Amino acid sequence: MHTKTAKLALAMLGATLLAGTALAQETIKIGVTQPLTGAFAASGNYVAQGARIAEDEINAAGGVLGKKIQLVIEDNKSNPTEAVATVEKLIVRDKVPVIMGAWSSTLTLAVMPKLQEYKVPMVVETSSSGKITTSGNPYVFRISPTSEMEAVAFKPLVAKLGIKKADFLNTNNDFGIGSAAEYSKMLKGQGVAVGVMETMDPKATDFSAQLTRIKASGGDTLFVTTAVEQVTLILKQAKELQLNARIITTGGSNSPDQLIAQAGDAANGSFHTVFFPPWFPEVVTNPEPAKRYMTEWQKRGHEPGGLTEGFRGYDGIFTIAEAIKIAGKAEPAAIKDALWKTKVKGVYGNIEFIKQGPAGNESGQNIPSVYLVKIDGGKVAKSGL
Amino acid sequence: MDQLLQHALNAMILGGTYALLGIGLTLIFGIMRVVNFTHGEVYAFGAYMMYMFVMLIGANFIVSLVLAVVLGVMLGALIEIVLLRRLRGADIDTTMLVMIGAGIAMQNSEQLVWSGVAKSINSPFPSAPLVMGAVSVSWTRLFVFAVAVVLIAATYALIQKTRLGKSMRATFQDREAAALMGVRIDRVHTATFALGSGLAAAAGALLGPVFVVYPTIGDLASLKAFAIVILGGLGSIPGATIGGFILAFMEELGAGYVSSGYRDAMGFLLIIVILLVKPTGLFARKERIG
Amino acid sequence: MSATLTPSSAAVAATAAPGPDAAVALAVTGLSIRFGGLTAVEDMTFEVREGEVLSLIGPNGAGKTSAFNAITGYIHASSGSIVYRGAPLVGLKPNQIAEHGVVRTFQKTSVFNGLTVLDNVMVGLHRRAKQHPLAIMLGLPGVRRDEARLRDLAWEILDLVGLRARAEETAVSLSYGELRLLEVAIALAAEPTLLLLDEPVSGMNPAETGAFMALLARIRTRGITVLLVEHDMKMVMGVSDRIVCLNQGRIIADGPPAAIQSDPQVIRAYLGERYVRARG
Amino acid sequence: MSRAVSLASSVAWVGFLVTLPLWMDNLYFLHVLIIAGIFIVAAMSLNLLLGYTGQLSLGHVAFFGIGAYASSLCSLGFEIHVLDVPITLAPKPVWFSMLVAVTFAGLCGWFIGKISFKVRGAYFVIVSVSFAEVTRLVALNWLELTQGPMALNNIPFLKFWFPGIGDVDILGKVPNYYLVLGVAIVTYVIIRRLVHSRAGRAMIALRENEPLATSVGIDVTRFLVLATVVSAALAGLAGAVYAHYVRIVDPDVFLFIYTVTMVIMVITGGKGTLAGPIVGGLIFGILPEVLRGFEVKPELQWIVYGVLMILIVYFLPDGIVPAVRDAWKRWTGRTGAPPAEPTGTAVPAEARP
Repeated sequence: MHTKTAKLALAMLGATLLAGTALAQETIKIGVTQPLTGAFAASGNYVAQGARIAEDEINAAGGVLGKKIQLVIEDNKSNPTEAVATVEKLIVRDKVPVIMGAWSSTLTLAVMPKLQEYKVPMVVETSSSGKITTSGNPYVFRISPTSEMEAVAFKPLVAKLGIKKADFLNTNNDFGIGSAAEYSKMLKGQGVAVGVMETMDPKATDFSAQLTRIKASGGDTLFVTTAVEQVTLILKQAKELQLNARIITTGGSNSPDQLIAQAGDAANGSFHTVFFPPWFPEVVTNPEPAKRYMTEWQKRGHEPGGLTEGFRGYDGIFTIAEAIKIAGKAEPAAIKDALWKTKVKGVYGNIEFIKQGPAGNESGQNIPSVYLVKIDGGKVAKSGL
Repeated sequence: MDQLLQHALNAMILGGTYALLGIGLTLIFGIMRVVNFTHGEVYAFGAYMMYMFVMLIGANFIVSLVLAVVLGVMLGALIEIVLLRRLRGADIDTTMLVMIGAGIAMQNSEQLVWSGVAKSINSPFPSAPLVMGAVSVSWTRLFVFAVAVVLIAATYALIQKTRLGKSMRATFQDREAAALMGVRIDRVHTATFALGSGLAAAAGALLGPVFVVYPTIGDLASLKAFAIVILGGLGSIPGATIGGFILAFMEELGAGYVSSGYRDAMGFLLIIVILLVKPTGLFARKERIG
Repeated sequence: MSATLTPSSAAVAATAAPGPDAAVALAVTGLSIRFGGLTAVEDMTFEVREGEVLSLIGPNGAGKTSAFNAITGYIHASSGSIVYRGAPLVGLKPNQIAEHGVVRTFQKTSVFNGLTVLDNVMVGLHRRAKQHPLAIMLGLPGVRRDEARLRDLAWEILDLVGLRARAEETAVSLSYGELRLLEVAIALAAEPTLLLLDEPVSGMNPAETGAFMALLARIRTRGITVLLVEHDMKMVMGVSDRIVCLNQGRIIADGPPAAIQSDPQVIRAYLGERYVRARG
Repeated sequence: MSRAVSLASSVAWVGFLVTLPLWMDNLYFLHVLIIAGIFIVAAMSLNLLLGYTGQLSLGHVAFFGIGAYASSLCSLGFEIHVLDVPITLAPKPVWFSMLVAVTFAGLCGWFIGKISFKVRGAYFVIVSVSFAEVTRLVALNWLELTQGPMALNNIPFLKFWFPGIGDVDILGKVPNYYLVLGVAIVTYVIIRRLVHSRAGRAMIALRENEPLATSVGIDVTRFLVLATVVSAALAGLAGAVYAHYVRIVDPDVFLFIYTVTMVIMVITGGKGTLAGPIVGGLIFGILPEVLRGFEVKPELQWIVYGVLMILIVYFLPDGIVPAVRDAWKRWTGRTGAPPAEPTGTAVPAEARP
């Protein structure tokens, strides 16, 4: 009799699966995998919100190739294995021809073998680890800067800020480790002493042990690399422990407005690299899309703190839509080829892909701008990068 | 030395809330023989209530704290009446399975209502710390510690001095005899679960503003509460209090001098070692296992 | 509890009682058992000879079950020694004591409720099975042969206790009397040389008790020594070769049934001082 | 159900499952079945402990994760430094790595069984949960070995040698489906043989009535440890298959929620029955996809799981399989037939001296 039960379940499942796929071939599906829950949930949700804005804007303008685009957004739960599962679902079940994701470097690196297996291209909107574009995966196209680019852009500021000894506190994942490695390399090249290099689990909330050691190390500057949730806590706890070093956060997922709202005056005096400064939209390369994006973001009542993150999703979807237009059809191979020819005037700047990685299997890499801002008196100020 | 002092101070402060968590769980286990997997979820509930009152409604911090604890007490009473009352007399595994099911449903309800994005709660205390020589501590944490100590003392008083406390102690020692002596077991169970849950909610509401609030904070809270209770011996309130402080010291010193990554592992390693050496916990009277 | 002290001539031991020169099987020497401040058994010394049926009697709380538990390893003796066929049993776990052939039943009915009667006995046959775990998982033919052999043994035991007809029933569906027979069947399956029965006929009606006494006689013919704790004096007087009477943790009498019956200390223990004085 | 009917239904079942990929071209559905199958193997292994010995192990995912990590690390190779002494392992073939994983998981089971069966009930539960949490934290923090939160990626797939065909890559859906099916059948057979033997009866006896079991000479620790070793080894096998299928492992494989998933599968299907974990595993392996068809959010799906778990404990405490079997028996009215296997009625051990 257990056979019967199982057959019934199978029949039910078959029916629902059919119902799911029979619908709508009038839209072009674009897969999105983002951390909507878990350690990076704040950032992942911002990126998804930005992507939704782009989706609606593109569809309002008539869509792509005469069809509307439809985002299929999956939650990768800030977890690499889940990220792989979402990509598997998007490609095998939803049959998307192209994907945007997966926020964190670790998540992106995790899904890359699947892209190769199914030959589906992915636009990487946030991840910063150098490995992503140098490991010879021809299906990844990154619009965000690498940690190395960020570190190089930061170089002139070392002397300006008078950094003599730097300590590091970063997540023990590809994002944090990669960033700390690039920055420390750059700083050593500039003759700066590097003190302690502390790491933390992306889910940790108590950093008193690390901060106590950092305080003992006595550097004048602390480089912090993680997402906004942990940055908030680190600023608060550093103040509690009277850590007087200047705190600089790298990686651009720091949402300074959110820090001001949540960390209060503990955020004062901290520096943050961002890849889009919504406080001074006049300085960006393409003020037009930036203003459209910001207006819509405010209109939808999204968190102001998310502006520095959401544009990544906005640009990512525009990049994909443009590539589909150039490809002339919504098929993975065509979109992959088209991405090499895609040029988008985005919030990141002028998005286009240069080749990186081993010859024959190059990945695409964009070169966006990097900005350093300072929080002072509860407000974000330019700091001259 | 300064570093050690700072670690010790941090541990003291954290230990207070750990003790709250542990006392709540150990009361529930000792009196009801229920391994309570909803404990961490009530902790998370307390933290989210604090977020709601302080950040969304804009209520006074202290008023919010009181409301969060009261709601935690009510939630606990509700869980006991709806889920556990009908399982009176069932074996420990059965109630445990029901509690696991309830815990899953509660955690995901939290995620459904509040989304997976971590919430931050602002505290009204100045962010500049209180500085004592080389060590410093934030006013928020001091407040948390003070409230925790008051709650622990109040719980002791309740258990030792009140009629309800007397009934609870009688039930703990011998349920049948207590029932024969006219103790209303149903009422004692509801009160116990409500009290234990109130303490968990208080711990959540107190630590919410210190850290951040997200749907899965309850997982680690539950596990740590188990660690504390095992340390102190199932059912022992003084044990749970001391266990809370021991765990905090282990974590803080482990994180400071061994590896910060293994902070949370300290408690579990301790449990495993203790159960091998002295299976009844450090402070329990000899008690039947099972 | 009706403690009649009149002997029953109906069911005298089927086989001749072993003489006093029979070898000592179980020797309990100076056994004391204390729980906290409470003394359950105090300096108890007695012997069970090979092949005999020895009964431990005494009022409730006299320490009979405690002695049983100590002999079979369920509680720790505070002092004293327990030796079975030359092997000291103190400190061994119950399963190790069973390995020595000392097997017990429990005062409260105790079977494997969820299993069938046959499976209950199959569990009891644990000691007689020869199956290596790896052989089991590989499904070797030796395991299958061993299972068939065990099954035959189980049927044989069910025949002995008279439960063959109920073999496929779940234990919970048995009547009270049948359950008590099943307990004995489980114990017999473990191949005891010394069988300890803890109040086997309590709660049975006279017909069931009679049947049980007959079963006991059949068990004796297999050469199994029996140590019995029982309140039913009719049964005790009927089956025992010798009786040890306990009161408040101490042995107050040790002898054949006829001697025990007329022992004033025993009568006092059972019926109280006033009764003895009243009788003069 | 007579033996012949039972055999016929098993053959029909297996035949159906073997031919499934031939007519089912929905690859995603196969993926769902593969994952469900892996969890069924894990749930079957848990059932040996939870259902047959009656020990509620809430750290079972530790063995699954240890199997996954051991097999991945062995097949990827690694270099670690213990007190500055480098220890290197060159990559090994996947089949060999899987064997290592099963052995290693079994050893961990032996260790845990040895140390923790001093304690029972609530204590055992908490020790098992703690053990799983410690393994997760080790996987998270021993970066040199496990890559921590960066996960072990690009895990090689299994190559299997078939006589006459040569090496076959177990890559993609269909080969993995057959691999999982094979592993599930082997697991089922092993557990079936075990529970119908002296060892299995000893385990069941401990669940039903421990004092009585020891009185007939059953060594409690020995058989609990045996159950844990076999259970851990099979869970490790499931983990290894999982690792070489999804080809990525991260520390979250040790999360409590996966143990809970296995527990739900076992108690829903029927603990202490052979078919229980399979029925439960199919239901909870496939239910998420059915719920997705109704646009149910994942949070809501888990709320449904939690509530279902409570309802099962209240209203179907023995699980689906025993309930259906009883209904079948009542319906056919055949009372004399023996039950196919011991039922999992949780009867509290009575006589504790």
